[in-house]
Amino acid sequence: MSSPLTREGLLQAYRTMRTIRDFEERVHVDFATGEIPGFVHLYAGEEASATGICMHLNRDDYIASTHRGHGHCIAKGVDPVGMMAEIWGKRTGTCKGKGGSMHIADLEVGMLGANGIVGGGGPLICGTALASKLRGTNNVGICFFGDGASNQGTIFEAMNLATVWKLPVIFVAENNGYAEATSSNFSVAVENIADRAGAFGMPGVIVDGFDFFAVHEAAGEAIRRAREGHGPTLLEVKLSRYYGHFEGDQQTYRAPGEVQKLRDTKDCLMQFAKRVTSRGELSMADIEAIDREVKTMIDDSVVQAKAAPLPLPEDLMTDVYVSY
Amino acid sequence: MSAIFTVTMPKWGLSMQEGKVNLWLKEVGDTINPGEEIIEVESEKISGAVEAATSGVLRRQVAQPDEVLPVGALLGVIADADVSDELIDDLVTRFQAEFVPPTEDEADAGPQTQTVQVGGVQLRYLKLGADAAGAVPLLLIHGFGGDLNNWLFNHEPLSASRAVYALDLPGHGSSTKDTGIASLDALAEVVVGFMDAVGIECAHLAGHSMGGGVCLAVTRRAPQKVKSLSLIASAGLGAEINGGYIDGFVAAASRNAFKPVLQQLYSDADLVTRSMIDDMLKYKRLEGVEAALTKLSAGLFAGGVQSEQLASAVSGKPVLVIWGEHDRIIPASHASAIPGATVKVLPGQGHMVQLEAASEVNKLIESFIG
Amino acid sequence: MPAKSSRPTVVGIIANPASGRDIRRLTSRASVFPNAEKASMIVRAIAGLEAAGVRDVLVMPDNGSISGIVFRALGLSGDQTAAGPRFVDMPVDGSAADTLRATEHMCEAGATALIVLGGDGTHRAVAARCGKVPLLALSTGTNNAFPEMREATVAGLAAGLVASGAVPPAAGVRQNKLLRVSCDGRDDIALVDVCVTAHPYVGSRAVWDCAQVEDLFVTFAGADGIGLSAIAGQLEPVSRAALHGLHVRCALPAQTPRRVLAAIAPGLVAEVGVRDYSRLMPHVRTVLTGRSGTIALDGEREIEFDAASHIEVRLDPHGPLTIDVAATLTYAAQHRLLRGYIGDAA
Amino acid sequence: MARKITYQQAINEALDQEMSRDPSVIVMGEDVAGGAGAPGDDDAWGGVLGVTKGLYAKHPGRVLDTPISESGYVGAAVGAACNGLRPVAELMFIDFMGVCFDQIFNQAAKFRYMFGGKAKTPVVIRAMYGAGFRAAAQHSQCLYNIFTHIPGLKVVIPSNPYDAKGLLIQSIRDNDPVIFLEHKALYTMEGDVPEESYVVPFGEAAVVQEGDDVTIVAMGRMVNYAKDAAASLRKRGIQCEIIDPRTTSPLDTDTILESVERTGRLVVVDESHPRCSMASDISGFIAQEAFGALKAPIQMVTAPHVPVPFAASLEELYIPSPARIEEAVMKVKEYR
Repeated sequence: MSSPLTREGLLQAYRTMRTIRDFEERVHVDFATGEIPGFVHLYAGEEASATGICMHLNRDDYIASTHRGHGHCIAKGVDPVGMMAEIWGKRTGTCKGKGGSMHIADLEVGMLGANGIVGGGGPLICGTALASKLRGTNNVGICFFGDGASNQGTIFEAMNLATVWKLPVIFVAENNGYAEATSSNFSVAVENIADRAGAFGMPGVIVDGFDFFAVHEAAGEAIRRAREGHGPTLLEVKLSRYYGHFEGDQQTYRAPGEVQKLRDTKDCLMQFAKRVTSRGELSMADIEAIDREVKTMIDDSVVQAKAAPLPLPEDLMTDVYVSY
Repeated sequence: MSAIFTVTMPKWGLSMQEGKVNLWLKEVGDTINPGEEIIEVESEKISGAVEAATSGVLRRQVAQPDEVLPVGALLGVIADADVSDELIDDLVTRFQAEFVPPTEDEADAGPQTQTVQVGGVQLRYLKLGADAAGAVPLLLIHGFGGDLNNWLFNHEPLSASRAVYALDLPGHGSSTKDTGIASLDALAEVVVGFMDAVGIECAHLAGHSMGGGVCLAVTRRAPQKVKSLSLIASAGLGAEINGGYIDGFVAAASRNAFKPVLQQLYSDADLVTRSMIDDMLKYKRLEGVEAALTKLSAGLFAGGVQSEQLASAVSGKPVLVIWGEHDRIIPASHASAIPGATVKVLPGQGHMVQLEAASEVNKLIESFIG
Repeated sequence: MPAKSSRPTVVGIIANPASGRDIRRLTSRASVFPNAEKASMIVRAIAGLEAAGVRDVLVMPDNGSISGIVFRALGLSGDQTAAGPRFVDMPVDGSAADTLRATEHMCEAGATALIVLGGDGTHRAVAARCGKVPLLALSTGTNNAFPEMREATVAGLAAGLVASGAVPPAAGVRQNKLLRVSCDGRDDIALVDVCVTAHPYVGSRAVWDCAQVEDLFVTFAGADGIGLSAIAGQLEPVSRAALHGLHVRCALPAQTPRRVLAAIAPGLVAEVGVRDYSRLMPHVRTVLTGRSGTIALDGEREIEFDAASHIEVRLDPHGPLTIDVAATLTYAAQHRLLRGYIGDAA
Repeated sequence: MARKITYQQAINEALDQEMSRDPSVIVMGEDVAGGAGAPGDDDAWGGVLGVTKGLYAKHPGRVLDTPISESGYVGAAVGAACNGLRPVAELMFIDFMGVCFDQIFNQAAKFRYMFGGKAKTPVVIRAMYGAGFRAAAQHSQCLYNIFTHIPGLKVVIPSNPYDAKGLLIQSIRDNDPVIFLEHKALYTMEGDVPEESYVVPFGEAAVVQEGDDVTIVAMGRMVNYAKDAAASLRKRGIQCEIIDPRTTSPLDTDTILESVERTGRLVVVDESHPRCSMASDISGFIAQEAFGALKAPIQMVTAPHVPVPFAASLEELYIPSPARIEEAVMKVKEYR
């Protein structure tokens, strides 16, 4: 069993989850005003998953993300200021304004990219893990994917390959119940995505994605197992997204009050704060200090993003090839 | 007894499979003496003259200018004046009926290059001509960036009465590429090792450009192995060298960059064909070549100045110096650096004088080494 | 065929779709029990029930992963008035609350036996609501102490014989013990073991690291058991019928000369340090305080507590009733309940 | 030292030499060893046609058999390239791009741009292509034009053993994703290949032979057909200049342009279908850039707009032939 989180670890966990939440809430607001271009898919509600998993990773571990990738980016250590500028399509963005919300990547910190193709990341993360394995490092790869991607052939192929090559990969199925507007009750042929693990010769585990501690502990075990050379794991995190598939989605396919009820009763930040303060591990002052600090940082990231220059005409033709 | 002689398309170098007739240098009816140039033929855009091996009268010009013919094809007929036209026509008819151009495989079956290991360095060399009692062999040493094919038009003609070796220096041709060699003496050490390895006790040395410098360095290192020196546009005889050429040669990575560099070598810039450039690029792209050339050029020609002056190394050996008047790589003024040497500066010629004026150079060497 | 009573016999079947998916798949080699197999077990149990004359079978609904297969396998029409098993009409939210609701509903509908498919956790939930209705406890996986691994057809037959009264309770039904836990006002139960751990979080629930185990209370402990109770089973086996349980106080192996090897999870045999152990007598309250950690009930962490918490554990001899399949069918054989001759009336 | 080896041996040698030179180079694909997990030899096949034979033993642990799972292992090669390896993934037949194209064109090709220049994806995808083996419609196509269309990919089509080795070495050392296409019919072709390692740079067309009358641009196997046609035309007094682009992305437009400006006549030979092909692309580019120099309409010699047929009689009709090239050259030569 993983050792208990230190005070520093608890602070970090809360700060990461709060940063993701505030980042997404702010993008939600600014998108509604029409200032942010393109498509954005928000991670609000799912923070405990990215945070609980990525806290076990170091820079040389890779993650492959999804179109709903902001949370994964922040949890893996991508700078939120650069991310905000990227979402605003600015030259100072993480990807110089060439990728946008759906393609934020920072290989320097092991973030292999949000991915606009559902299920695109599975094979890729097998590759980073293969490289780690062949080089003899103990690094792992995390493939985040959703209930929608759980039906994609790429994910099946990746899970099969990961077992065949005994790769240090953790497949994290973030099951938020909806693939776009279609319920996973309809689209996923089994009750639990984790049930598919057996077919690919790996353990399949379900955790409560509203509970940071549950995710953190299960992920810790799966990652330890991978680092020690015991192969892949499928971790199904049951959670929910607070906003629509993309911004502008009115979510009329969801039950009335469904989201509000979750926010009121299961919210991961709320549960976390209650849990740690009631036991005296952190004080309300600790929590509030992080809240203030994060709010300032996010506000500042928006100020910087708005002020930042747009990409220049000459940027159109660069960065296609290393050399051509 | 009268004789009829056929003149056929020569094979110059290993890769020649066909040649183009440029022009006849003798008219039908002209009397021919051995060694006289009869017809000019072009291969790989380098033209050369076919010399008569016999005496007689040129009776037929079978090949016509601009015709492309395979090696061995009938060019013309030389016969004594008293041979009847019928006999000659009969011979031409029979020759043409029976002539089969060599296939590519047969062409390959000609003289083959060999390799030898000298102190961890693999050297490719080509030996033509037979070892003859009393005949001192000749060793041909190419220049910077060259290989044994630089002697394409010299090697075979010079091998009529002696064994003639041409080798690829380290870093060149098909010899080991990156050996770290950066001095003439280090090249000379390999050449001396080569002579020992193939059993050459003593040889006439002929060197072109940097190869001339190598000949001088061999003489300094092992004078007993050197019978004479034929130095063509040789390095080691003065300070100046065209640094722009050297640097351009090392740096060129594309056809367009290479072409103006190579054109400096020739008096006739049209000789620098696309296929020549392609071949040079193929060489330059071999693993280790760039490193080898970079080290060598830095050691020998840094900043457009030759680092070694070796005129004094000849120590009384017979020396022939040949230069092209318009050499743009090493100035012809260096030709007079060795007192007592036989010096021949060929008018109008450039740095690759042994290719562009092959028969003249061959004659000079032949008569010099006897 | 046996027992014609005035009112039709009702039997409930509860199968937990989420059982067999916890972190023990990762930390040990616990099996993944497919829901399709659970559905198949239900169908086979129904065959046994029908053979025993039970015509009214109530099945717990779920999101479809088990019930859908049962539905298709039995060719049900969805018309709840037709003959054949019925799905309980209740809301489904995919949590443990479904099990509690279904149990209550079945008991109110007059079920005289409940067939339960799941692990220790599922049975604990049913036991909290089933009162005196006997359970036929079937294990769906490799990781359970309370329910048995056995063929569902036979289980259905036994459940039907007991439910209809053909086999009297005295012959086929057994009394189980129960552990009652209270912690700062929260009351809960365990069927097999209560484990007090040093681990600070409920987290992913399962207990697999013996180094974190401080106190272990068991209702029974087979020497051949699997799970935390196996620790006790190797110290002093306690039968299900015995009046007492066992309380084991653990220590790190390095801190005590007394150690025991036990199969604490499938594929995981661990060395556990033991400070001491003692018999746990009925109704005696053991109080623990002054520490922080979590309490695991039947192997799953449920309750977090801190140094100020007051924890009480006691053994209750009146736990749930369970049907003893072997004893039931032995009785049936002795009384020729399942024998007949050509020409007998059905 | 140059000696004659086959196209197939040249590819094997390039892989071998690069694997020896750089431990980050790995080879993966279906049956590239051929026998993983089977009771017999671990490297029974060495590739379906034996192209990778012998590498398994020489480079232990770096020649990986994969499941028949193209999205999975091609994507894994791409991911591994992002994490410091230089994988060479063999797709067996280029027709199989259909089951893994996303990993190539949406992932590998776009990483660098989408990620603002921060990614480097040095992956090589090798595959055989081309008709002539009675392999029918799903194992015979020439799909290089589809890859050429995608920014971020480089596309290599060697026509002879020398180029095959040098271009493959360049492909492996290149820092961008490279599609390396090998014509089945060329595997047995022999040619002079230096024993040493060497590179042939991308974007440098080969002028296979020089001529002043007509420019023929041909690629892959068609280069050899163009040579046959040119040899025959030479007897009729027509000197063809044959240009082999060697890479279609990047494409050496300068060499083609320079030649057409001199000859004024262009025939493009392409084994793929005519619409949106290299033939139409090069024709369009020349029409745009050298219209004034053209003395005759450009001729395209391509396969027809039909799938590759199975029956020998039909397949022979399908594949552009030296005779059709000759015809096209005569057409542009005689145009008034």
